[in-house]
Amino acid sequence: MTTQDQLSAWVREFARQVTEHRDELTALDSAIGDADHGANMARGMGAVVEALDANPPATAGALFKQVGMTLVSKVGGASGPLYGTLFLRFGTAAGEVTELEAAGFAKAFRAGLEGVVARGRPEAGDKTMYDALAPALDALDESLDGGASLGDALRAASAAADAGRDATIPMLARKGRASYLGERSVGHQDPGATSVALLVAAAAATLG
Amino acid sequence: MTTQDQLSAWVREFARQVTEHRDELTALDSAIGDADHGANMARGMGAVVEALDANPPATAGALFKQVGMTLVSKVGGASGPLYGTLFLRFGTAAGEVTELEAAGFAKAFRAGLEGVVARGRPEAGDKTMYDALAPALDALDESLDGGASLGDALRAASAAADAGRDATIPMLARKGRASYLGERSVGHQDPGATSVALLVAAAAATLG
Amino acid sequence: MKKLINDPADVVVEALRGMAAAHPGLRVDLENRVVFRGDAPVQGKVGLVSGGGSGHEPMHGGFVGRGMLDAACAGEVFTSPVPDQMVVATEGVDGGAGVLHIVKNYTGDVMNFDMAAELTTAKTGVEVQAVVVDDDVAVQDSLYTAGRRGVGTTVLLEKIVGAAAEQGRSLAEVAGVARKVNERGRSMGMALTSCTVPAAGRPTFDLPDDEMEIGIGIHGEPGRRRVPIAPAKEIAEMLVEPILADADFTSEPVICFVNGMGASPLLELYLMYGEVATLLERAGVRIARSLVGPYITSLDMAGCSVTLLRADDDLLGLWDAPVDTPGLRWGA
Amino acid sequence: MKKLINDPADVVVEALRGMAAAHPGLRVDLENRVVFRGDAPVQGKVGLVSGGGSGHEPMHGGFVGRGMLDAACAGEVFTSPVPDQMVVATEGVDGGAGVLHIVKNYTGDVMNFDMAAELTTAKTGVEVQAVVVDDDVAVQDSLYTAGRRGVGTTVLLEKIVGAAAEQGRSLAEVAGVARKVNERGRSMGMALTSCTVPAAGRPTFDLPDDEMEIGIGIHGEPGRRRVPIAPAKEIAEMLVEPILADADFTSEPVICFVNGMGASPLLELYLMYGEVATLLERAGVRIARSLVGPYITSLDMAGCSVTLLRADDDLLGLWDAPVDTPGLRWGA
Ligand SMILES: Nc1ncnc2c1ncn2[C@@H]1O[C@H](COP(=O)(O)OP(=O)(O)O)[C@@H](O)[C@H]1O
Ligand SMILES: Nc1ncnc2c1ncn2[C@@H]1O[C@H](COP(=O)(O)OP(=O)(O)O)[C@@H](O)[C@H]1O
Ligand SMILES: [Mg+2]
Ligand SMILES: [Mg+2]
Ligand SMILES: [Mg+2]
Ligand SMILES: [Mg+2]
Repeated sequence: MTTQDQLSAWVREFARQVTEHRDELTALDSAIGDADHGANMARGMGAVVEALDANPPATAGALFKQVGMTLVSKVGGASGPLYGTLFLRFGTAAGEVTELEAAGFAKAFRAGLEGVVARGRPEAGDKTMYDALAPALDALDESLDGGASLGDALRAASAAADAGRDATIPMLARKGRASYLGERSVGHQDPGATSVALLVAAAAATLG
Repeated sequence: MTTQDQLSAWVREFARQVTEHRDELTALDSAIGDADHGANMARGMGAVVEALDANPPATAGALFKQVGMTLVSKVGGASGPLYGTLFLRFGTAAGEVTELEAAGFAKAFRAGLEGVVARGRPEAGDKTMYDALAPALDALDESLDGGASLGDALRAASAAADAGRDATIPMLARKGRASYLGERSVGHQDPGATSVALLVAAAAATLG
Repeated sequence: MKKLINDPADVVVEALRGMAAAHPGLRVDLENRVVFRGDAPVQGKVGLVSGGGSGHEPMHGGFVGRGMLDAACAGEVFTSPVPDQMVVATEGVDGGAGVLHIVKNYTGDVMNFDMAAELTTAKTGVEVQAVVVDDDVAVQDSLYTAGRRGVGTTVLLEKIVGAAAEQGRSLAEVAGVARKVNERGRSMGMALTSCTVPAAGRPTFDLPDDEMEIGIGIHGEPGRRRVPIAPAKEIAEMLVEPILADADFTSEPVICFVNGMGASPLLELYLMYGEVATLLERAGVRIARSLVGPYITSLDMAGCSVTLLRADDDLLGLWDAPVDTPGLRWGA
Repeated sequence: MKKLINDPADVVVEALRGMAAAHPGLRVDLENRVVFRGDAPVQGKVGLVSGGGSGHEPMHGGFVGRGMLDAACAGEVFTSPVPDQMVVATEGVDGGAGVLHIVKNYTGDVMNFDMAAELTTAKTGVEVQAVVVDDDVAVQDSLYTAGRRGVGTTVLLEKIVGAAAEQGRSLAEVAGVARKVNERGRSMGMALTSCTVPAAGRPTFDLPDDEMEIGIGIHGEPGRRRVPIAPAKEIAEMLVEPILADADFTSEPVICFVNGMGASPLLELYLMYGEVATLLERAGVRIARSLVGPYITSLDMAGCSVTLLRADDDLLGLWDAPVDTPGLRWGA
C-alpha cells in the first residue's frame, strides 16, 4: 500500500537522482547520442518538482498526469514524449485515488510501459529505455504474484532494471540516435535505460 | 672583389638559409605578428632562385633588380616591398657591372638600406629589420675603412647584424604589426631583423 | 569550454533575444521560443512551421521570413522543441489554408511534432500536414535504424517549399513539393572536431589530432567511421561517392550545397566546393545552382557536409524566387 | 592542423577556384588572384578595388558585385597582395571615372597599394585615390604604433561606398564618403582561441582553456591583454566600453555590427548581439541598422568583434541600397 505522500516522495527522489546522475547520463549520451539526456531529464524533473511544490495534486491520477504533462512540455527530444507518456498513462490507470494497492501500482506502471511502447515502438533488444523498464515490470509482477511485499517486489524490480540497463551494453542499437552508429553503438550503455534504472531504484527507496 | 657568380651564390645562399630557417622565422612572427614571415621569405626567395635558374642575369645591376622585382611581385606583406626595395636600390647603385669592388659593394648595400628607410621609415630602436641592417652596414663600412678585406668586413657585419637582431629582443616595437602589442612586444626577437641577419651571414659565407 | 555565452541554461533564450533585436522584421515569442514572420499569419497562404533543437543556426529561426518559413520553434540545444511550442507556432501562422510541419527525421522531433499536430487539430481544427526530411546517406534506412536523419536537404526544402507557399499553392500541393524535394535530396557529412554542448561543458566525443569522423549528423553524434585526416580532395570523394551511389544525379540539373558545420571558415568551404564541383563534373552531374556556407550547423563543430538535390524547372524556379530571411536573402 | 585543405601552399588559389565555380556571376582571374564583377569595368562608374591577405572570408572577394566592390585582390593568408595584382584589378575596373583603393591600415597593405597606385598611374594615367581604414580602438593611434588597424568598419565601408559609386557619384565624392565612414566607425575584437595559419601548421599563439585575448586584430596576432574567460555579458562590456570611450555615438543613429572571427557559431553571435544591444541602449545609443555574422574573419579563430558606425541619412540610405554579392545581398 502506498500513500499519496509516498508517491510524491518517489517522484521527488527520482528528480534528486537524475540531478545527481546528470553528468553520467550526459556522458553516456555523448558516447552514442547527442549529449543531452542528463540535461533533458534534470530540466524536466526540476520543472516537475517546481510544479509539485506550487500545486500539490490530491490524487495519484492527478499527480502522475501532472508529472507527465510537465515532462511533455519541458523536455522535448525523445525522452520528453516517452517519459511524458509513461507518466500520463500511469496516472490514467491509477485513477483518482489517494492510495494504491501493490497490484494497482504494478498495473498502472505497466500501463506506463505500454504507453512507451505505443509512442516509440521499442522492442526488446533495441537498446532503449524499454530494455530496463520491461524486465523491471516483469520482476515486479512476478514478485508480487509470489506474495512479496511491494517493497521487496520493487527491490527485485530495481535489480532487474539494473540488469536490463547493463544488458544494453553489448546491444546493437536499433532505435533512437544510437541506431545511426550501427556497430559503433555496441559496448556502450544506453542513457535512457540508465535513467529508467534510477526511476525504479527511486521507487524501491521510497515506496512499500 | 666579388664576381657575378659570387653575387648569385650569395642570393642562392640567402634563399637556402631562409628556407632552412623558415619555421623559426614563422615562430618569431607568431609571437608578435601574424605567423607568415617564414612563409613569405621562403616563397619569395624560392621564386627568386627559379627566376635566376630560368634567366641568369649578366650584371650585378640586373641580378639585384631581378631579385627585387621578384620579391615585390611574389611576397606581399611588409617584407615584400621592404626587401624588394632593398634589392632594387642595391641593383641600381651597383650598376651594369660584372664585378664589384668592396667599396662599391658596401655603397650599393647602403643604398639598399636607404631604400628600406624610404619605404618603411623605420628608426633605430623601432624593433624592425632596420635594427639588424643598419649596424651591419656600419660595421661593414668601418671594417673596410680600417683596411679589412671584404670577407673580414662581412664577417664583422654579420656579427653586428646578429648583435642587432639580438638587441631587438628587449625593444618595444614602434613599427609594423608588433607595435599593436605595445608592452607585450618586449622580450621577443623581431622576425625581420632575424631574416636580415641571415642575409648578412649569407654574404659572409659566399663573398670576399 | 570556451563560448560567447552566459549561463549555459540560458543560451537559447538569450540568442533568441539577440535575434529579435537584430531583426525587427521578425516577431520573436521569447516565452514560447518561437520565431514568427512579422506579418504572420498571412491570410490565404499555407503556413510553414519548422523547428528542432537549437545549435544549428541559422536553421531554423534564420529561415523565417517572406518566401520561406512562417514560424520556427527553437528547442534546447540539440533537443527537439516540445509540442506546446509547435501548437503556438501552428496557430500563429494559420491563415486559413492549412499548415505544413517540416520535421527532420529524429525520434524526438517526430514524436513531438506528432503530438503537436494532434493537439492543434483537436483544439482548433486547423488542417495540419507534416513532411519528414530524411536525406542522410550515412545512415541506412532500414528496420534496424530510426531511418535516415534529416540534414542538409532541409535547408533547400525550406527555401523551395517556402516559395511554393508564397505563390499561393494549396496545402496538398505544398506538401507534395516538400515530399518531392525530400525524395530528390541526399546528404553526407564529416567532422574534423567534435562540438561542445553548452550544458555538457565538454566535447561530445574525443577526436585525436590526426583523425576525423565520416558520416556524422548535425547533433555532435559520432559518425559511421573514424579515419585518418586526409586532404580536401579525398574528403570530397568520401562525401560525394556515397551520395552518387545512392541516387542518380545525372538525369537532371542539381542544386549543390556545401555546408559548414559551424567552425569551418568560408575559405575552406569554398575550397571544398571546388573539389566537389570537380568530382561532379567528372561524374556527369550538371550543377545548376549552388549554395556554400554554414547554414545547418552543429554548434562549434569543424567540418562540412555536401547535399545534392536533383531539380527540375519547377524546383529551380522556386529556388530562384525572392526570399527575405536573416539566413537566406535574394530578390528582396 | 585540421583543415579542409590540400597542400597549404595552394589554399588561396583553390578557394578562389571554388568561388569561381560557385558564383558564375563573378569573373575570377586565378592567375592574378583577382575577383572581378562579371560586368567590370562599368562605364562611367568609379571603380572600387580592395584586397588584402586571405583568411578573412567573405571579405574581400565575397563583397564583389553590384552595389559593392568591382574587384578584390587576394593575397596569401594574412599577407597583403602584391602590387601586380592591384594593377591588374585597377586596370580591369577602370570605367573612365577613376578608381578608389580601399586599403586596411597595415604596413604591408599600405606599401603594396602605394606601389600599385604609382605603377598604374604611370602606366595608364588612370586616376587612383586611396582611402585607408583604421578603426580598431584596441590600438593607440600614435607615433609609437603603425596606427590603428583596419578591421570591422571595412565591411560597412565597402557596402556604403559601393552604393555611392553605383549611384554614379564622382571619385572625389566616393572617396569623401569612404573617409567619412572611416572617421565615424570604431571596432574592438576579442579571441577565445588562436587561429592556425595553414603554412605555419600550428596555432599562432597558445591560449590556455581558461583565458582569452582582448584587443585582437584579424591576423591572429595576440591582443592587448590576456584575461580569464568571462561570461558574454562581460565580454560585451570589454568590447563596447572602449568604443564608446573613443567616440560619441549618441548624437546620431548607429549601424551596429557584431562580427564572428570564423569559428564562433551564429548562436553565440546573436547572443552577443543581444548583450551589445542592451549595453548600447543603456548608454543612450540608438541602433538604426544591424549586421550579425562572420563577415571579416580570422581563419578558424573563435571570438568576435563589435563595430559601431555613426550614420546619417545619407549613410543609412546607402546602407539600404541594393547589394548583390556572395557575402551581402539584399534588394537584388
Ligand atoms: N523509439 C524509442 N523507443 C524507446 N526509447 C527510445 C526510443 N528512441 C530513443 N529512446 C530512448 O531515449 C533515450 C535518449 O533520450 P534523450 O537523449 O533525452 O533524447 P534524444 O535522443 O532526442 O536526444 C535513449 O537512450 C533511449 O533509451
Ligand atoms: N615600417 C617598417 N620598417 C621597416 N621594417 C618593417 C616595418 N614594418 C615591418 N617591418 C619588418 O617586417 C617584418 C614583418 O614582415 P612580414 O611578417 O613578412 O610582413 P607582415 O608584417 O606584413 O606580416 C617585421 O618583423 C619587421 O622587421
Ligand atoms: Mg540525447
Ligand atoms: Mg608577418
Ligand atoms: Mg537530443
Ligand atoms: Mg602578414
